[in-house]
Amino acid sequence: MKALKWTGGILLIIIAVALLVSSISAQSDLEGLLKRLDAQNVVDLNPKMLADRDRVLESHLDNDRDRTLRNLDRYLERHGDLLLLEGTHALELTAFRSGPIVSSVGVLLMAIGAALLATVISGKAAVRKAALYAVGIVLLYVCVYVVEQIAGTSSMLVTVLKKGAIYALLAVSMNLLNGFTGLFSLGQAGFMLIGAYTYAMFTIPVESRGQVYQYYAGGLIQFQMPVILAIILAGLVAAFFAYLIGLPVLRLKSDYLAIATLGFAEIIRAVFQYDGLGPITNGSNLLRRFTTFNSALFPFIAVGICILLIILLINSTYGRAFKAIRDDEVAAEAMGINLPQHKSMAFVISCFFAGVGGALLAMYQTTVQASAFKASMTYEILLIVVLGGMGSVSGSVIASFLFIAASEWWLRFLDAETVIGTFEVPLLRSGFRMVVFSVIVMLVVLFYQKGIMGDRELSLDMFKRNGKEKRGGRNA
Amino acid sequence: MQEFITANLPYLLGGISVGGQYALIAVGYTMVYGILRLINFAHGDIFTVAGFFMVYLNATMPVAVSLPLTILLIIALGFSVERVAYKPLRNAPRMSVMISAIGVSYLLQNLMWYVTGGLAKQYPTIPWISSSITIYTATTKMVTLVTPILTIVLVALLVQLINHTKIGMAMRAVSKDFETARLMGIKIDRVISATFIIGSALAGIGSILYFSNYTAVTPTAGAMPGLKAFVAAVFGGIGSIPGAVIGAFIIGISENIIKAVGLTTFSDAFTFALLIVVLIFKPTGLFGEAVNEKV
Amino acid sequence: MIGAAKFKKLFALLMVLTLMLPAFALGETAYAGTIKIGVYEPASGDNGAGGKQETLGVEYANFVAPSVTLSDGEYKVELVHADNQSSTDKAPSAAQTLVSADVSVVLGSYGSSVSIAAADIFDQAGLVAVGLSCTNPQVTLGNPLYYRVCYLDPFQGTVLASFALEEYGAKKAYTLAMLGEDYGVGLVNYFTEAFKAAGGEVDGETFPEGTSDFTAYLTTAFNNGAEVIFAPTSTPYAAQIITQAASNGITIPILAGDTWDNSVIVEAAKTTDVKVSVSTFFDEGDTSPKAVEFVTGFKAWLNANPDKLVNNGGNDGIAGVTPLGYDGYMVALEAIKAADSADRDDIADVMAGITYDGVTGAIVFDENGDAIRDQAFIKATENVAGTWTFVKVQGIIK
Amino acid sequence: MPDHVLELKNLTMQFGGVVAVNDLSMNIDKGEIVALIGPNGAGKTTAFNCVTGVYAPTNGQVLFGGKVIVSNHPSGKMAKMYLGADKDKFHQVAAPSPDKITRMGIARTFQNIRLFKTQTVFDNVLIATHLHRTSNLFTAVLRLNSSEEKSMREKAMHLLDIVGLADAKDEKATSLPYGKQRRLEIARALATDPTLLLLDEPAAGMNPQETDDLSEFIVELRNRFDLTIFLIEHHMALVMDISDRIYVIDFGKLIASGLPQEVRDDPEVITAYLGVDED
Repeated sequence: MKALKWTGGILLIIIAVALLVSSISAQSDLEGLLKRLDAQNVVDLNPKMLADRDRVLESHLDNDRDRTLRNLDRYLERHGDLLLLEGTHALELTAFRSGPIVSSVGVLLMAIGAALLATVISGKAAVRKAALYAVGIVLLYVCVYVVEQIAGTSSMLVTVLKKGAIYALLAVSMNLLNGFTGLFSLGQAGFMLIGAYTYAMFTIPVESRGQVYQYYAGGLIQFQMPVILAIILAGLVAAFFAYLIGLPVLRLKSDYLAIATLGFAEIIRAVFQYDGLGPITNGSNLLRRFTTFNSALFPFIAVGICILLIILLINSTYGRAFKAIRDDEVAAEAMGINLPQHKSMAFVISCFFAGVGGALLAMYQTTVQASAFKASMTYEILLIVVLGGMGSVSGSVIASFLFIAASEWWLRFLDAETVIGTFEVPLLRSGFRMVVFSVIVMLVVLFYQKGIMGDRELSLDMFKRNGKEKRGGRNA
Repeated sequence: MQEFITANLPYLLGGISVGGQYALIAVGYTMVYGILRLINFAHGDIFTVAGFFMVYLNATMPVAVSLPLTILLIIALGFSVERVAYKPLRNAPRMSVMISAIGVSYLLQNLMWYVTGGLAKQYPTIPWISSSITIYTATTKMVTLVTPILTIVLVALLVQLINHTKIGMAMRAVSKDFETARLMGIKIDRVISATFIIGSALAGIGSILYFSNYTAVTPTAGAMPGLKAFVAAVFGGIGSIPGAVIGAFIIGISENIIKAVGLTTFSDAFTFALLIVVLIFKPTGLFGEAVNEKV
Repeated sequence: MIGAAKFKKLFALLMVLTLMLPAFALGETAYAGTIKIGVYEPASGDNGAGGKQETLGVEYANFVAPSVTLSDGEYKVELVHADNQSSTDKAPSAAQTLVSADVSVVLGSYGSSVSIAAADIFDQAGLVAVGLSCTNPQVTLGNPLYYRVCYLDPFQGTVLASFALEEYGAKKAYTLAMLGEDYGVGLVNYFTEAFKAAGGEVDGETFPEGTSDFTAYLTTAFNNGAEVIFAPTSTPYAAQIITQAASNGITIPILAGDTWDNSVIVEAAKTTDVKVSVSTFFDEGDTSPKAVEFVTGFKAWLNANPDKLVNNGGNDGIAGVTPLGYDGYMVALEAIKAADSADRDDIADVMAGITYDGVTGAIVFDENGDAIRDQAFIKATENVAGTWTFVKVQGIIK
Repeated sequence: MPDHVLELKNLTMQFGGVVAVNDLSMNIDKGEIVALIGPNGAGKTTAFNCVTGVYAPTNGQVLFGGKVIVSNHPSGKMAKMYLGADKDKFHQVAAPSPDKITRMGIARTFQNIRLFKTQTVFDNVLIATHLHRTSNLFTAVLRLNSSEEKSMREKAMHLLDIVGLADAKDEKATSLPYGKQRRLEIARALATDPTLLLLDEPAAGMNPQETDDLSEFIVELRNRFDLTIFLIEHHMALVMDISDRIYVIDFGKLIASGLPQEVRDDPEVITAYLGVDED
């Protein structure tokens, strides 16, 4: 059996490498491909055709794949009859279009091959489990990449995936505090604001600062930071503020802590909108023109790393201390857990990831304005955490995708007056979407009190254990 | 000195009047929290709905009919919100009840948006309250005077009810210990409904006073006063009615002093900062009794 | 009783499904095809009211001109709505909804911050957007595909300053704007610049969001001896300011920008002696044939549709932004006709050269994509009848 | 003569006007099992809470291994209301929080069981090993402390074996029967490597058979872990069986102390428990 695995693993890797090489070469030589299509270079005589072709090459150069494909389709559709589109050329065209998908399948096969080899080499259960999880994660990312290629990076589905991923991180970081440590904080929007502003302020290119800080003569900050550094700085600044506010506030009991953190978020918003700080925060005006991402992979990978870190924390000895504090503070303290220190640690870590989430949200929105970070944004995230299940990371992740998809995409049709035949659907007019959305929230909370996942985690061994769990009563 | 008074009298009057209105809302928050340990997020929106009821009812009925009818409708709304959104979650985790409250608040706000189209509606002038009078040198509305007096009278009545009636005693019992009260045969649901009825009625009266002073009614008009009233309730020690009233007046007046001094950009931020400072020194608010864990 | 719990769960699921039942649109098929125009407006949030009135202008224009004839036949024009909830965190997905509904042109939005927030998304999709009433310069600055049919804040701020100087000969002004709203803060900035340049004195405040008590601010203005109050706020705050000025006996004239051109303000000012004058894009009293035809046609259409009336605030007063919605729609049609196709890139190529003589005057785009406007209508509230009266057409005094 | 493991000097705790613990002085030596008994509401658990830092006593001192760990004197409002003795004997003020006292080596169980209800049996004990961790946040999260983690888990398993709960490792703590929950709490306390173990009515709610097993178990623990045990209990059988010395308090005041049989026949104790017979 071992030999079979060896050969299987190596074979997969070879195929993967082949796929990768072929797809990369197919994608690189677009100009050559277009020349071969137009053998008699009819293009020189026909200016309109030349303009369309140049548009294709130009968007290919600033590697905006979405626009390149769109321009290519237009070019072929308009001038198809003048080009040689049969035989090998048709094949090359499909290779160009499906390039990224082929290369992602290659990556997947590579991962499976490596996993197979790893299990053969060490054979330990832990390694087999780790390999399984690794392949699962690679599969997830490949799926996201393929979906993005097919649906196009600016389609509704991909947009919802991007925002859903970012809200997943925000929900998990809030769950770390409310769900795992039992600290009831409503300050999430404030720390997201700090993260978003810190990121935006430091990544605006110097040449466009004059335009962005139009009332403040280009603003004080006159340098630009690399993206990753700025995101981490966003988290650190949010964590620093969290430490400061944590000192007086963390001693308070649950509801008082909630209102104190809510108050703090409102104070932050007022400070960031204050005109006096204009040269730094641009006062009430928008921050824009900072570096953003366009592929959905960026937020997914960033959020993936953060959530992995949070899961590692929750299952570490410190995570167990947080859960002890949630269950019974007095007993936790009696077992030697220093409450102020651990509470502050949980609060600072949660706000660090809220800051990082805020930075990612800024990149998703391409503009940042303090007035959007209201208490209602914190309630939204709290809603996601409770709907997903307090104390369940996978619950928060699933719930955030469902929440964003429902509120910003699926229910949009309720706003538009639609006429079926001559019958005008009565209730549908602008504003009805939010009414239906609130009713759905109420129904879910009333009938699924423990949230979708309760406090269970979605994991591979959950399916194995399900049989046993049935015997033990569903929610003990 | 005389010039100082004329300049600052309007601020003080404004502070007292808005303080009174916050008090009427804050009492609702404190009572519901005292009984159910629930932050009733929907309370601020019930306050706004009362405003819209009055606008729509007064368009077709005389004030003498529309005023009491608004109070009745608001009581019915408060009662049904409790029965629909909170009763099924009687023994659910605290966080779910909180989300249900946020859900109701969302629902009420979005329903108001949907029904009224969102444009600010002009609150009808209530004959005696909205007529303007001049005190010393500052002209203002009758409501600025009526509010503090009416608030104190209503709160005094409420304190009497709490301390000297059967239902009042039941409320105090339930707020002290939910389970034991239930064991002692107190009909919990009736007590809770009574709390919501009183809370909503006071919020209804508060909204009549508030909107006759600030006459533009929009779906989110009640959000900020609701939040301020809750801050006042926590500031005064959540669960204690006198605390809520005093907290409300302090916040109302200090807010206006801040505006007079000219730091208005931070007037809301200041209210929260004041709350955080108080909570640091008195973790359960000015009059809240310190609840320590029984080990 | 297990049965009840099970039944409750089933009932809940049933309710959720029926509410989400997708409605399918079956339009008639008399045309060669349909061209979609995106309406990117707030239907909720602070600017929801203004957004709805602007959308009414676009919907009326679609009622007047439901189709456009291109070289290969007549196309039905269909509107696709997306509510950006007047907040920058909801704007991207609303903009995205329109991009993926493959609309040819986008109209909107009321409120500059949500327009700027969507600029990059429209730009990336190669989609031309026409700003209707967003006056912040940054909407078009650096966004090649974003055009605009109204004047800009720098112009409106200076015009109002000129009006304050000419009409009231004011030497001291007091400004009031909402903290965090770039429209108001921007206008105050330009007003102060122009007013100080003419030797005037200006001080003012920014009030926090959700404020309803303005007595303190009005009293400060009164104590400072201001001769004019400039308060470019959104509609709900406008009504509060007017009624509280009246109840506190403050008669200092109040000036504001286009957001105050709305029936709510006239209603609030009725039976008070508060003098409110507003700069706006259009005046119902304008006697030009195009304007009269629009006013009569729009009022008839409005009264014929009850829920349209509700969106307009329950009366048929015409808000300044409504004709802009109308003109914006017509400009979009002109662009589609000029490009002779519904393709975004073709429309983008011809857009710069489009001109249109609209209800709000001639529209010609400058190199930045803004309509060249050198005058604004000024109108004041007539407090007895509760209507707007035309004051003058105000240019910038050089 | 080596210092006492635990010594209470004039320990007094006054809530408002009620004196729960009144001028209690006692001591426990290495390896002893000492019981503190008294009728309900005599102030036993309050004394425990003063030792373990849950309350700061109104007056008096607690010494652990000769070193003062808790000390206070009536101050502020309490100075006026103070009813107890030796008002200004102690000037030093030290009120460490319960976790610091546990870190010194004093572990405790609770009268009404306080297990971590959402955690499994194994995790309940594992959490108590957190106290002696050497890893900081980063090494723990990035799993660089795998050796420490392994030794923690082994220690937890070992303790579960000793209390006989190894097979119920993955059960939810609250789903265990009452007696087992008591044993789990003891195992959890042991996981903090104490030198002094405070047991607050470990036999409450147990039937006679379980109580007998428990008394053997406590003695065995004392020998195996070289502990000193300070016990509050109502089951006289258990107390008389395993205690080296007994202190009796009533209404917060010490009324008798000494060897078990001396205390049993002490008239004061009998009246405290059974009251005076009306003749």
